[in-house]
This record gives sequence, structure tokens and C-alpha cells, in this order.
Amino acid sequence: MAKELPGYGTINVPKDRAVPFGAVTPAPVCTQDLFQTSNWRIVRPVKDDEKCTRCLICYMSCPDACWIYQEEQDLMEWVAGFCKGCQICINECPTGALTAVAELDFPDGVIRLDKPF
Amino acid sequence: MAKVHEITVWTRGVTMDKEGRDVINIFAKAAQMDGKHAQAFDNYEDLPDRVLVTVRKYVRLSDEEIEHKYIYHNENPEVVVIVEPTIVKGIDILRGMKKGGTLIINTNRSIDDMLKFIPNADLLATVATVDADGITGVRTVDFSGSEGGVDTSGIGKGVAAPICGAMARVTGWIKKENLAEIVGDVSGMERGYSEVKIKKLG
Amino acid sequence: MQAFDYKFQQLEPLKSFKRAPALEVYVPGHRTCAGCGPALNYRLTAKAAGPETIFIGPTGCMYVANSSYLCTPYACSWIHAQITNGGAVASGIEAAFKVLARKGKHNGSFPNVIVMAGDGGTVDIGLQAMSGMMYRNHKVLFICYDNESYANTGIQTSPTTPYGAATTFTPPGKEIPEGKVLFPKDAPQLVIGGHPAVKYVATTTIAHPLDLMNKVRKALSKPGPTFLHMLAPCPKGWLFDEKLTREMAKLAVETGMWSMYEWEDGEYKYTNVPKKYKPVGEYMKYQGRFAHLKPEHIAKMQAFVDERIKSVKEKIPIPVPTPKQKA
Amino acid sequence: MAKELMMTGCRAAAEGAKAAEVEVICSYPIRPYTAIMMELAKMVANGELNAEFIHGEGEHAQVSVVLGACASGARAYTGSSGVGVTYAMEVYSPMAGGRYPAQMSIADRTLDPPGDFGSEHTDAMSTRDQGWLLGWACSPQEVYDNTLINYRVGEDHRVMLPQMVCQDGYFISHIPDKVILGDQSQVKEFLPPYRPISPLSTTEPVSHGPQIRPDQGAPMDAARAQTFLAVPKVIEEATADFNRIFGRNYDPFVEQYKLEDADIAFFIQGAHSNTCRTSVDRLRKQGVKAGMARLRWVRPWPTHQLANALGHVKAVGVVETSTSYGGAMRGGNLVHELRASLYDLEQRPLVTSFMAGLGGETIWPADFDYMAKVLTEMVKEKKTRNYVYWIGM
Repeated sequence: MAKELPGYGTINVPKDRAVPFGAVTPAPVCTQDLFQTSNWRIVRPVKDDEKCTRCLICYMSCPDACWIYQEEQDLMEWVAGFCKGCQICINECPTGALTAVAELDFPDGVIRLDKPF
Repeated sequence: MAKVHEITVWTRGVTMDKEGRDVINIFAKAAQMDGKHAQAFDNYEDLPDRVLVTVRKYVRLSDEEIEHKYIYHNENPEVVVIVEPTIVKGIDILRGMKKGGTLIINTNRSIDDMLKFIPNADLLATVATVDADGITGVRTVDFSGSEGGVDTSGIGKGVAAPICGAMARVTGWIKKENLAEIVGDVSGMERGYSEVKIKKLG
Repeated sequence: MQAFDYKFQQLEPLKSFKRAPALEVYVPGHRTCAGCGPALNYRLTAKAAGPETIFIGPTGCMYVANSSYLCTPYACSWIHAQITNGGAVASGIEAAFKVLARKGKHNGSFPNVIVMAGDGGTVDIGLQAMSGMMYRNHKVLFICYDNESYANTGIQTSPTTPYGAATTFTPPGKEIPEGKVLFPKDAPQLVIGGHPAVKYVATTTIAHPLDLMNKVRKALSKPGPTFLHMLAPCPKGWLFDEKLTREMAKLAVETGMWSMYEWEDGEYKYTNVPKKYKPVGEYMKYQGRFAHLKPEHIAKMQAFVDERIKSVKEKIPIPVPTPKQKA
Repeated sequence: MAKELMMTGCRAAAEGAKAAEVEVICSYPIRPYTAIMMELAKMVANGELNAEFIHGEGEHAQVSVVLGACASGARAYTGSSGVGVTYAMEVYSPMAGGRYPAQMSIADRTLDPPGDFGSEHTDAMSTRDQGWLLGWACSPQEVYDNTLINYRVGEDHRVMLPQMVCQDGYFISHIPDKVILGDQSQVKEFLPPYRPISPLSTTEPVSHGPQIRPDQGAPMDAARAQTFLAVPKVIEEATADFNRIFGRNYDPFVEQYKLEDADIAFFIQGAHSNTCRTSVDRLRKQGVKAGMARLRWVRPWPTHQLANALGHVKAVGVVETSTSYGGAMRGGNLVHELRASLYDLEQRPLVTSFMAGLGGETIWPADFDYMAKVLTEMVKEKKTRNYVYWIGM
């Protein structure tokens, strides 16, 4: 048994490919910023503050929590970064305060996500 | 290794997924009718698709047998096809493209309007638009052909037909006559072929 | 065993939308469909339960679409379970917190332990684990977000898929024109019928947010196992326009396709019972999954629903007539 | 005070779990491991052990329950036998991948069909590629000891892996033998409390087990493979500490019995090693230079240690109590890995496989005599005539 036996080699996971131990990740706080979904949108809801009664139905209808009631200003705030444009809020608004406008009509909101989700 | 042309089709989940799938399947079939070697497949990571999420479909095309078939992505697409135009706002659709590429968009908006949303348009030699929704207005939804199944509702009955017509004209890689044998909506395909607007960039 | 104060959370009912906690515990940034019913369901549940909650997520859309690529939307603790074992993993978590509390290793309030399972993870492959958990009297809220199919794998039939629905495993064809020929399992009745430890079961829909949140809070305030069955329409699987998600849930209640009730300590309490039920066709016409049905199939569905409505009416106590006062 | 008692392997496993102060226990009845849970149930009912005792609705639930408990920061314990072990198959990989160091005590039983209560190692051996630590004891004493050693190794932050502590059904699980139970102060010195890494918590919320892309899979697998490279050192440390604190004399990986000058050797694991040991003595008296290598860990497999222990021997007979139908040598599972471990030696021993003790059959001293005869002939002929011999068939 003079010959030396082979070893098991070494394993080096490249830093940029490392995954968390046991695939456990910290929970997000307010939004999952690694997963913006504004690029799902074909239309965006545009609100009319005059017609809006702050009934909060849009807030309670959004699967993506994209309507927030700002108590101090007494205004509804739309979350542009995550709205997928499903139009549930527009469909549910009892006063017709929301309208669907084509996303391409707006110059803003251009993002270049690295990973297309 | 044989030269492989990569075509990436961007569409949206569920509502336009079948149309995107039709585009790649029709294109590959038409190429195969000319004896070319072609591979058409969904991006596996994009499955299962969700309503309105951006999803990718790929064609790989070669004059010779494609040697390496097992890839997940088209890394360097020469041609990018956009089935739903809003996608240009949210994704770097030209990612991996080498200079001199081609972009084809299904829209009734002007080419210059669309280019405003594409900061890296200098990669492009050709941009084309076709108003496929205006031509047919049909978007088939059928899950039977997803996940490697076979579409029971046929192929090329909606916006995919004019888009493929436009692709034949712009790329020159497939023949209109072959398309006519494949698609359900032949007149839509022919209108796409003749009505596509093409702009050559400096 | 000696009584021990585990510091279970008591959650007061919410009076209005404005009184609902502003904190989002299921945050935006997930890969669920635009207009996803189950996502709204998750959001409202998490909001009602609050941050001191542990969610168990058996495999399904609410696992795969939510936790894609190591990004998750759960601002509270969450753990993946297999589609088979949501109830069992939850049992282990609940038991661990109990023993850790007894040993002084966990000193805060007892977490709300919630299993958020799809219909497959509840009444199909997950039924055994759920039933075991309920039988053993774990303080766990088991929620079935019912989108009436295996949606994550591309819309295959599940035991709650309604009769006549087209799915990729029940495609309508010449031999089988109606697509799905079986009638669905009744999840809450399965729970009520055989689990004496369960004292609270309720049904609700995503179109009734205050009702949903209050049922979550009531269920979490019980000391033992509870079950909520929530209708969460699926725009992809049911093939309707994604803006109609809430509309579908409302129509389900208005046509009798879905009944809203609470079952508490053996007593039924029905809410949102329409004065006159709409025909089921009103509900089915919006949904592509029923588009292939012939009138005789719709009639068969109507008969099934009529039968169910009859039992609803039997369970609603008849108000005792008060004699008219003479003028 | 440490005390010596007569007890079965089942009772010894329960005593080990009690000494480890396990916090969540999940049971489901199946022979022959059931008595482990019966004993623990009594301890909990009597208030000797402050734990949650959960009646799982099946083995799949058992492993799921301890997964949840372990993820929440509790020391968790379960067990099974035979088809119970294979029924839980789905959950083994999430358990290891999530790095949940719970323990499962196995008393082996033959897989169906037909129902056979006898011991065969195939039940637990069939989980060997799921990422758990896996090893066999050869006495009730070693069952007790392995219970503590496995928790210590599995919960080490360099490891964080679930463990299967195996014993032969009936032979170990049901036949009483002398067991020295440790004093609780010894246990405390040896086994620190379980310190979870990022457990489920209400104050520091975490997500356990989100989806990944295919390109994130390889790094995860690599990280686990890396961990298995680190495990042997942890096992060595733990065994040394255990020997020191409890006054035992374990080789961490391979018990080497009269191997130094052996011409032929038996390679074996579990209960039958006791018959093998006395057979070695008997054979030695007859002038046959026999020895024995007894495997203590199947995962991680001690490749180098086995090469060192057996390299000089002329012929090795692998005494198998598991099946691998249609496998390379048409024998059991151990022979493949042993042959692979010896492959790189300049002078390799001849290796054959003895299928013995299957279905729980007794392996008789005479069987070892026969095996020794086969091995001696192999040495004489300088070749392996058959890959496998079915003993008694």
C-alpha cells in the first residue's frame, strides 16, 4: 500500500453563484425589491382624485398591494413598481374614478430588469 | 460547429402565450420544409406562465444538424420578435444581441415611437412593425400545447399568422409559400407579409 | 398535563377597511398571475394575521409563483412544505413552539401557525396530513385557497374542480363532451364531519375582504385547530378576463356555486345568502373552462347546485314569526 | 451516576433520546422499532421527559413533523422500520437540503412482500443517497451511544444534517444486553443544546426553502457535498470526546478486529458482527488468520479508512444483509462501495460478496466457517471465482 490514495478534491462555489445555507433567506420588509413586476403591465390605472371617495375598495382588491391610503394627505397612492395591470381596481371602483390608459402612452416607468421574470 | 441563428420571441403569459408558441412552431416548421434544421421551444424557466408575465420562446435555425441542443436560453439572438409591444418598456429585449440585429414588433404605433423605449437600439440594423392585432384581432388561448404537448386547437389562427408573415419578409429565412401550408389564417399571414413596415437603421 | 399559558394571540374583529392593519405581511413582488385570486387571498389573510405568524406553504402556485428564485414575498416567517405534508409540518412547528415555551426558550406570544394550501394540498394529496393535524388538536389554522385545479402545473383537475370544467387532464372530446364528469369534494364538510377537535370552520371568498379577514382573526383566536375554505378564482385556470377575479367570486355566491357560512361549536351561520339565486349559467358564461358545455350539462350543474342550496336553506334557522300588533 | 442495566436496543434508543432531552417526538407504530416509541411515551406520560409526543398519521408525517419542529428550533426525534422507512421517502431530501438535524432511529425490517418482521438493512440503505448521516450499531450499548454521537455530529454547525441511527430488528432491538447509561452530567458535557441557524421566528422572520432556478441547483448541491467532506473530522472529534467522557473505545469509522496480520477478512455492519467476531476467534484457533472490519458509518463512507484497514488483507468477504437486485456484483449494497474504496490500491485484496442474514435469517457460526473456506480458496487460487455467494442457498 505504498501508493497514495486519491483525495476528494476541493469544491469551491464561485462567490457570485453562492446560495444561502439551507436555502434560508431573510424575509422582505415592505416590498420584494428583487422582483419588480411593473413590466407585466399593458395598461395602468389612472385615478381621478375628484371622483375618488377613498372607499378603499381598490386597496382591498389588489393582489399586489398596489393601492395605499395616505392618511395625512387623504389620498390614494398607486405603487407603480409592482402594479401588474390586472385592472381589478378599475373594474371594482364604484365611482368610476379609475381609468385604464395604455402604458406605452407614458414615457416614464422604463426599467431594464436583469432577469426577466 | 455549424452556424446557428437564434430567434427570440417575447410574449406574455396565458393571454398571448399560445400565439408566441405558434410563432416559433410555425417558423421552425416552415424552415424544416426547406430542409433546414430548426429547434423551437419554450423557455423552461418561464413555465408555468402567469397571466401577463413576460415569457420567452426560442427558435434555433441552421443549415446543418444542430450539434448542441440542450440549452435553456438563446444567448445571442439575431432576431427578436415582440408579440406584445409594451414589453419593450420593461425588459432589455436586445440583451446578448450582436451589432446588426433585427427587431420585429407587433404594434400599430410608429417605429420611431417604439425606438424611444429602446436605449440600445444602436445594436439594430433593421426594425419592423406589423399590426397583427389590427389584422386579425384573434388571440387563441390553449394550454394543451404547453409543457411539450400538442396544440389541439390548431396552429396559426391568431396574431401569430401575420407576425410569421412579417418575419418571412424581414428575415428572408423562410418562404411565404411554406407558411401558407402551415398556418390556419392564410390571408392574415399574407397581410402581415405585405403590410409589415421596415426601417433600416444606420 | 398541567395547564400552561402559551400566550396565544387574541385578535379583535375589524370593523371597517380603514381599521384593517396597514401593515402588509404579504408584500408586492411575486410571480403570481396579474389578477391572481389566491394572491389576494394570501395578502388579506397575512394582513389579518399580522407579522407574528408562521406560514406553511405546501407546493402549489402559492409556493412556486411566490418564492421564485430565492425571492419571497412573506414578511413573516414562512416555510415550504411538500404538497403532501402541510398539516404535518405545521404540527411539528406548533409542537416545537409549545415545548420551547414550556422550557422558557421561547418567551414571546405564540405565533399564529397557518397552513396556506391549495385544493390539492388540502383535499387530495394533502388530506391525510391535514386530517392528522386536526385530529391531534394542534393550534393551527388550515386554509384551503381553492382555485379549483392544480393550477401551478398547467391546470389539471383536482377534487374541487367543478363538474363540466375543461382542464388539461379533463379535455372535452367526442367521447367525453363535458370534460370533467365528476362532482367535487366538499372540503369543509370533510373537516366538520370527522374532526371533533375542530370547533370552527368557515367559508369565504376574496370578494368579501372584511368577512375573510375577520374569519381569519376569529379562527386564529381559537385554542385549537380551525379550517377556512376560501374561494380564490384563477384567471388562468378558469379562463376569464383577469379584471373579473372578484366578480367571479361574487357571482359564485350569487348563483349558489359557493355558500358563505361559519360553523362554530356545531352551529351553522350562513351569510350573504341571496334572496333569489341567479342561474349558474350567469356564472359559467364568463369562464372559458365551461365554454364547451351544452345546455344539458349546464342543467346538470344547476340540479347539483339546487340540491346544495336546499341543504343551505335547511340549516338556516327559520325566524319565529312575531304576531302583528293590532293598530 | 452512570448505571449498568440489561435492556433491548429499543429501550437503549429511547434512553439515548431521553438523555439528549429531545423536545418533539413523532411516533407511528410498526414492528420492530415500535418499542422505542412505547418507552418514550411512558417517559413523557410520567413527566420524566418534557417533550411533545405526537402520534403521526404515518411515517411520511413523522418525518414531516420533525422537519417542522427542527426548523422551529426544537430537538426532534422519530423512527421507523421496513416499509415505514420507505413510505417517508419524499421527505428525506427536503430534510437534508433544509439542513434540519433531526434524528430518526431505525430498527431494520425486511421490505414487503410478503410481510416479514425479520431484519434486513435494505430499508435504511435505500435512503443512503438522500443526504442523511447513516450508520449501524452492533449492540444496545452502541445504539444508546450512537444516539448521542449522532445528535452531536448532526447539530454541529459545520454539519447540520439529519441522522439515521440504525440497529438490526430483533437481534439488537429485542434481545436485552448490558447497557451503561451515562450520567446526565456526562451527557451535558458531551452534547451541547441544539442551536438552530435561522429558525422560524416571530422576531427575525425568514423564508425556508424557496424555489430556485436550475443554475442555482448546482451550487446548492456543491455546498452539501462540501459539507460531507467536513463531516469525517467532526465525527472524529465527537467520537474522541465520547470515548473520553464515557470511557468507551470506539474507532470513529471502522472497528478493526484482529486485522493486523489477517489473510482473510469479513467486512460487515450491524448485529451479525458479534457472531462474526467470535467466529474470527474460533477460526484463529483453527489456524486461519481471519479478521473483521465492522463499518460504523455508511454516510459518510470512510473510503480511506477502509483502504488502510483492509489494504494488506488477501481476500475480503462482504457480509451483506441488504439487496441490490441487478447491481454490479449481483449482491448487496456494501460490496460496490468497498470494491470502489480498494480500487486505487497498488495491491488490491480479492473481494466477494456473501448474501447472508436476508429476511432476518440467523447467520450461524458455521456460515462464517463456510465463508472463511471460500475466502481461503480465493487466496489459494489468487482469484475471485464469483462476485457473490448466497449463504445456505
